[in-house]
Amino acid sequence: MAEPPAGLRRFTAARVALGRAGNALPTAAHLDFVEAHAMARDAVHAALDVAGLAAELRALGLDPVVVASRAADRHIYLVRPDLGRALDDASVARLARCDPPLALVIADGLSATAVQRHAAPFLAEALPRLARIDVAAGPAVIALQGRVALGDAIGAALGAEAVAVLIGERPGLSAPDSLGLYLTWNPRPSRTDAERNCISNIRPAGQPYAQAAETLAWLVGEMRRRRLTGIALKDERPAALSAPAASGRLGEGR
Amino acid sequence: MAEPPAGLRRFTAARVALGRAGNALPTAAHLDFVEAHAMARDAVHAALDVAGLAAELRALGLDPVVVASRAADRHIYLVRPDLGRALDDASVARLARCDPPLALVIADGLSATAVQRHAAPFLAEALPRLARIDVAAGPAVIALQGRVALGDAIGAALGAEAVAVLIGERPGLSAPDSLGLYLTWNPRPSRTDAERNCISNIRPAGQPYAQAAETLAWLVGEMRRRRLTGIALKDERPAALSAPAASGRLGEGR
Amino acid sequence: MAFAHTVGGTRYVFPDLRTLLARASPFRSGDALAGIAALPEAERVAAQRALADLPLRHFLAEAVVAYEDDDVTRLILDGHDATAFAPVASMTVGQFRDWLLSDAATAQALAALRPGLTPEMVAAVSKIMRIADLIAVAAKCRVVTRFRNTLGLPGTLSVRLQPNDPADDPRGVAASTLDGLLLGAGDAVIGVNPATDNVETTIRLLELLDTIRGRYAIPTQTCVLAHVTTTLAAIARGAPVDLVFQSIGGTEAVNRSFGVSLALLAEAREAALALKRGTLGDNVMYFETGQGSALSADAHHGVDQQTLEARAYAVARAFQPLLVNSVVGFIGPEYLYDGKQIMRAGLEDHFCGKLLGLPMGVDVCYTNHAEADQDDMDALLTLLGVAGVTYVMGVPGADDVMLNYQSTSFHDALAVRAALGKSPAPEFAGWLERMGIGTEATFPPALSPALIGLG
Amino acid sequence: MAFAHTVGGTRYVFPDLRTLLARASPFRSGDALAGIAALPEAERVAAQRALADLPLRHFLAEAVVAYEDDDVTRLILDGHDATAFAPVASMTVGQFRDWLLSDAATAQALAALRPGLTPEMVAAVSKIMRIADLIAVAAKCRVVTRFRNTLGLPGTLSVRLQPNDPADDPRGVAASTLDGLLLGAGDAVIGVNPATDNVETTIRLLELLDTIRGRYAIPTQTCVLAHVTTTLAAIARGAPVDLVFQSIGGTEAVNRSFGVSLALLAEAREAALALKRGTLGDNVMYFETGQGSALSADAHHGVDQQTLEARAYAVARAFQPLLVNSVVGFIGPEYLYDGKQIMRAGLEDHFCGKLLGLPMGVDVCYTNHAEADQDDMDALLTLLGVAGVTYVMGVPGADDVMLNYQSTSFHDALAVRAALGKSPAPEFAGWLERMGIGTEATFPPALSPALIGLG
Ligand code: B12
Ligand code: B12
Repeated sequence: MAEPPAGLRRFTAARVALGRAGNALPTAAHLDFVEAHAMARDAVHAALDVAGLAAELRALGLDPVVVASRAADRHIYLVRPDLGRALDDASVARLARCDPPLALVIADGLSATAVQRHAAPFLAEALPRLARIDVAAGPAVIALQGRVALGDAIGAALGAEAVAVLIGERPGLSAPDSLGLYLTWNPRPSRTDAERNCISNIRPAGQPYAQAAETLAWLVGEMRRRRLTGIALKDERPAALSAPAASGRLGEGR
Repeated sequence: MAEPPAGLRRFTAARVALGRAGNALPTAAHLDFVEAHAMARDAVHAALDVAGLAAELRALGLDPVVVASRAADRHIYLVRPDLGRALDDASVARLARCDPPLALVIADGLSATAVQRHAAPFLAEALPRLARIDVAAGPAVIALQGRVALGDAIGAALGAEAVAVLIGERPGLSAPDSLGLYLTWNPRPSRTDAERNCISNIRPAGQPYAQAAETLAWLVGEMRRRRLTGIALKDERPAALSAPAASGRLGEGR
Repeated sequence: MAFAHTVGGTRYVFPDLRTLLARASPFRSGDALAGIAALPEAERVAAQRALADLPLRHFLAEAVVAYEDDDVTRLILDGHDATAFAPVASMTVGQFRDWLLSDAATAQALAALRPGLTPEMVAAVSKIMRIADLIAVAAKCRVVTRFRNTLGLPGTLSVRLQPNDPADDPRGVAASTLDGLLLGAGDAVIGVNPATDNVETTIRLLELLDTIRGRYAIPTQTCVLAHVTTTLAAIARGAPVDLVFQSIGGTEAVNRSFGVSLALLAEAREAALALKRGTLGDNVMYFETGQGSALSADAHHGVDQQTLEARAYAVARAFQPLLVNSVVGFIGPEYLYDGKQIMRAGLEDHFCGKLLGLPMGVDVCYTNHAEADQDDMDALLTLLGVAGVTYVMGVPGADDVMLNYQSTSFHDALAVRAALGKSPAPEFAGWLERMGIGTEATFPPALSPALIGLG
Repeated sequence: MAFAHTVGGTRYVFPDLRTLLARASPFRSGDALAGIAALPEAERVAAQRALADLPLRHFLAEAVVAYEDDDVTRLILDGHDATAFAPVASMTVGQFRDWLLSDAATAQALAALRPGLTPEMVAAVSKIMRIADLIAVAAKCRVVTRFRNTLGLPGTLSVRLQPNDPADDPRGVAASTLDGLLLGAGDAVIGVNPATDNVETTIRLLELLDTIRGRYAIPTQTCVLAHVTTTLAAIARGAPVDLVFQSIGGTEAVNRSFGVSLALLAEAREAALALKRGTLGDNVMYFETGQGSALSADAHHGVDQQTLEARAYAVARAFQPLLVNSVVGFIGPEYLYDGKQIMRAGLEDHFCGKLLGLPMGVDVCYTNHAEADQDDMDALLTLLGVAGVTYVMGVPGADDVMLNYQSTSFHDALAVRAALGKSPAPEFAGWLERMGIGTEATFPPALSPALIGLG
């Protein structure tokens, strides 16, 4: 008996079961796409509400410093990633060396919306787990027009043993608010991406906060034991602990 | 006996007999094209040397007034033809009503180079011919960032019976300096192009100055007789007088 | 009638159909110049959504240019065929898009529908289509026309040979013509744009082209693209006129600015038909159009340039032309700013023309004041080839030394034919073969320039 | 060695080969970011002319990245085959272009030449080619690879089914996979990008894909695009690995920043070969590349991004991959700013890869921070289809909900196959037919989701 593909929609937020107009998308699906594209493009240009974010962080016991990269505005940020990786002169002075075990950088990246929505709730899950393994995370640094590698400069200035950069991933059509986390041991400019670990797609419809926080705590623990991050540090926990991949039966919708 | 097409080159400045690399242009011809394109794009942005042109016109007994359209710069000119057709406020004051029989407007248009090179030598041929039919052409108005229809505004301000606009045609790859002439009886804003006559491709490798001047004089004479320009005014002279079409034997190269 | 839609929390209202159409148009500089483009992007989305929901029937009730003011509107509405329209009469614009893309829209169904479609319906649906959609539907349309050969057959791609000369020098025209023939161009027409506007010169050029055609026995037609009044004068003096050419636009006022009227075009067609020069058919008209011309003449009535372009096709189809082409990138950046806008517009124009039943070609081209280059043209030409374009231009080395712009070259046409496995019109293909014209770099004896006194 | 050429009265000097190549490159934002792009336009023309005059032999004498410093350079020069090079050894870059476009460059001649070509030669010639040239030459190249089916046969266009999920949820992956299969996608590979980097999760995803493939008896291969070290760990634990995936670049330093080396890739290939899972062939590697990655890692040595991209293909070809694709618009506007740059780069990458003998696919895509849209993708996809691209991506509705970018959809692949008359890999085409998968909107019984417990 022939089954319509609409049933697939229960299992994924992906654009499945769209139907066909010949080989093209039906008008409704096409216009949904066009609208989502317009919205996602706007998301790239959304600015961070720094005061709001800072207040949320303070509520978590963090007292954030605000710094900026050398990318003066959004357009420059988009075409000059080199500037997004460098601290502007005024900011350097704001970062006092304090040799913390794990500095936190919260950077707008390509989606201020992601950071605005998910940074604080994620940290609310992560901080207690880190505390449990005796890591007092902080100071928190809010970084504007930042790229992932800006964390290296910030971490170095703070004399941090490691840095976790929470950053807005590029906005997608369906997820304009996806948060990424990049963990780097012994941060200093010239670190490569092979020397970091990444936790990606942090948001309720992606990696839930608690699960991502669990992964972070595990990675931080291993990092401190082995004194490194990057490809040599693999998340070798049983799948059950890391993702629904093993837990969910295929048959269950979400 | 098979003949190579290279012989065709004698008869035209067009890019004939280029050869083939498969179905594509051979490298040399391709790169010639690329270079010509770079040069033609520059030609669009060349600025008029007003002082130089004015001096040449004075040598012809004309005392040019300089006006500007409302298009403030080259970029605006390119995307706002409406502004290129309107006189800026300061310019209006510079145009004193003098009810001339044929005002001359020399406008940069899309190729200042064309005007710079060909306006004066063309007028040197045209003015005596016009004088012979008792038309004292002038005043001469140098117009910056002008479109063809700017002549209507200028002609109206001067109270001119007719206006001849000499203007730089858009630069081509092989002819970055082609001059056009548009003749309009009773100029006033709202004239349509159907109400003008055009003499195009004025340059030594196109319509030679003398030939174009001859055509202008004929058109001006007929215009004044019939008190109109445009599609109702057709150049009905025998072809021999108007172009090489009839004169040149097919066999003769150039 | 007003339309509205909410996007991103903002409600956008469009007071009338022409505004709705303008705001729904993909961005182009000409609509911004006219002050009618959507801003911000969300407004465009809202307009497209509202447009998708609009019943096609509405286009019969609301004209974008008033019926009383405009003979093109009258031509469109008076000529509308309700019976042909019936199959799509109950659809919205969005449903019409789905239907066009579906397998139900066969070549036959699309042909039967033509008299039921107005240009505004066609423009509307194009605005909610992607490039791939415009290609897929256009490729299904079949439009065949005939004069001395057969144009538009499946699997063919024809070329207008455009041998312009800055002084109308017959030697230059002849040399470029021979160059093009050696490279397989000329089946659509051998057509010269005259630099001058002298009636006798026009006649000499017509005679020259007719001589070349006769001497080599080429199964094609020739044309001098002078103003229609000049061509009429030439006909009156006995010149060998195959096709009457004219630039046309989508409103009465822009046509007036071009010095033409529907009556004048009808008169010209009668004059050409009376010459009975066509051997296979009597499609005797050749029209050029191009987005922006109405705005340039301040004759656009607040309607967007793409809708007006489609209206020009309604003018064209009233005269059963052999050839129609948009000159898409010809006019300049004030209407189509860059390669991207030119590319989209070229594919829209081709789609709209084909859907309305025209033998649609495109002058794939750009000027040196626009932001475009040969890469953009290669892309557009190839896409049009896939879309089944009837013909493109062939200019020596892509550089028109009189009109001062870059179009497609003879080489380009060969390349796209080869890439897509297309052939010239069958009669012309046979002639090429008989003449021994192929990949050789030299003139075969039968095409010797000496035969026309050039050499 | 220094090079020079005069254009428009100015003499432009280029101190070395890498500078010459950079200045000759069509403009793109990444080269401007690196500070190596030509300025003004005339400088680019001068560089292209000087490059056209450069003998191909020179590329064997001057490396763009020093031999001592870089194992990719050593791989290129040590592996150069002088005998294969002989037919073009006396040509300049410009003559090489003419030859490539000529009828003498048949599929056989091009295949024989491969070991004699360095990536820099190929990049150089691409810089003096137009889009139409890139298409014409690429379309002549034949590259066929095999694992469980046959990819790259003439007339075929394959699709990687990319069923990503933001949480690596197997239900999401399975649902997207089924959606794609119903729309005819998946013959190149069914390949998931993992959101997480957990070894066990990777294994579970590998098992899931293997189960789906087995349950429906699909003649294709599967892949989880984790880091090669993660895949090696999975192999060690007995996971069903068909293909080893890895992102690679064109210098030793960028590969280091990706956490890979030539030795590690060789080790991974051996590990995959040892599993002997291929039934028709043993092409077990899958590589992704993309202009800009070296610059992003500050590992570009002043070389332009397109030349570095071609060097990445030299890495790829050392490992006889089943699949290679450029992710062209994936990284962002800092390297390819808009649709125009993405389009040209995609066609360059495809051309260079094919000429070097790779089974070249392209991820026709863009991000939301770039100036591009679906129209640009439709254009590029169609052009690549004409150029004979081996495969493209298939993403549900073109929207990757994990990687956050827009690629081609299952629909897009169907549309381009239909427009150009292309079929899937023959084994997969046979399977589609056996399964009763066609234009029906519903699952045929044989593809019921219930068969894998989804429903
Ligand atoms: C661009 C162009 C057009 C465009 C103009 C649209 C626009 N808004 O720019 C379009 C495609 C609409 C066009 C149409 C026609 N054109 Co025309 N056009 C040109 C071209 C290629 C460039 C003009 C230019 O650079 N102008 C300079 C800029 C700075 O001025 P502008 O104010 O921006 O442009 C105005 C003029 O160009 C004017 N214009 C354009 N064509 C014509 C033709 C005539 C007779 C007149 C009076 C004015 C005119 O329209 C523009 C807007 O007002 C020239 C060839 C050349 N090398 O110059 C032919 C040219 C001027 N056109 C010519 C012809 C014959 C026509 C048509 C009559 C063809 C036809 N059979 O319908 C029509 C109708 C013109 C009309 N009465 O309105 C001939 C004129 C021959 C002559 N000596 O009289 C030329 C020389 C070459 C050709 N064969 O096309 N044209
Ligand atoms: C863009 C991107 C890339 C680009 C980065 C190039 C560039 N200059 O921007 C390219 C194509 C090169 C790439 C490569 C890889 N990527 Co990646 N990438 C992404 C993507 C889609 C977006 C990242 C983003 O938005 N960053 C935010 C902006 C603001 O930061 P940025 O400073 O501009 O970008 C930096 C980071 O993105 C970083 N980066 C990119 N990918 C990865 C992966 C890892 C493990 C690390 C540590 C860093 C890193 O590189 C950029 C330059 O420094 C994410 C998915 C997502 N939704 O986020 C996957 C993602 C981060 N990548 C991933 C992987 C696996 C890889 C590869 C290891 C794949 C492989 N097998 O080779 C490689 C190698 C990465 C490395 N070690 O360098 C996984 C990570 C899984 C995990 N939890 O560890 C993700 C989540 C998804 C995926 N499967 O692709 N990637």
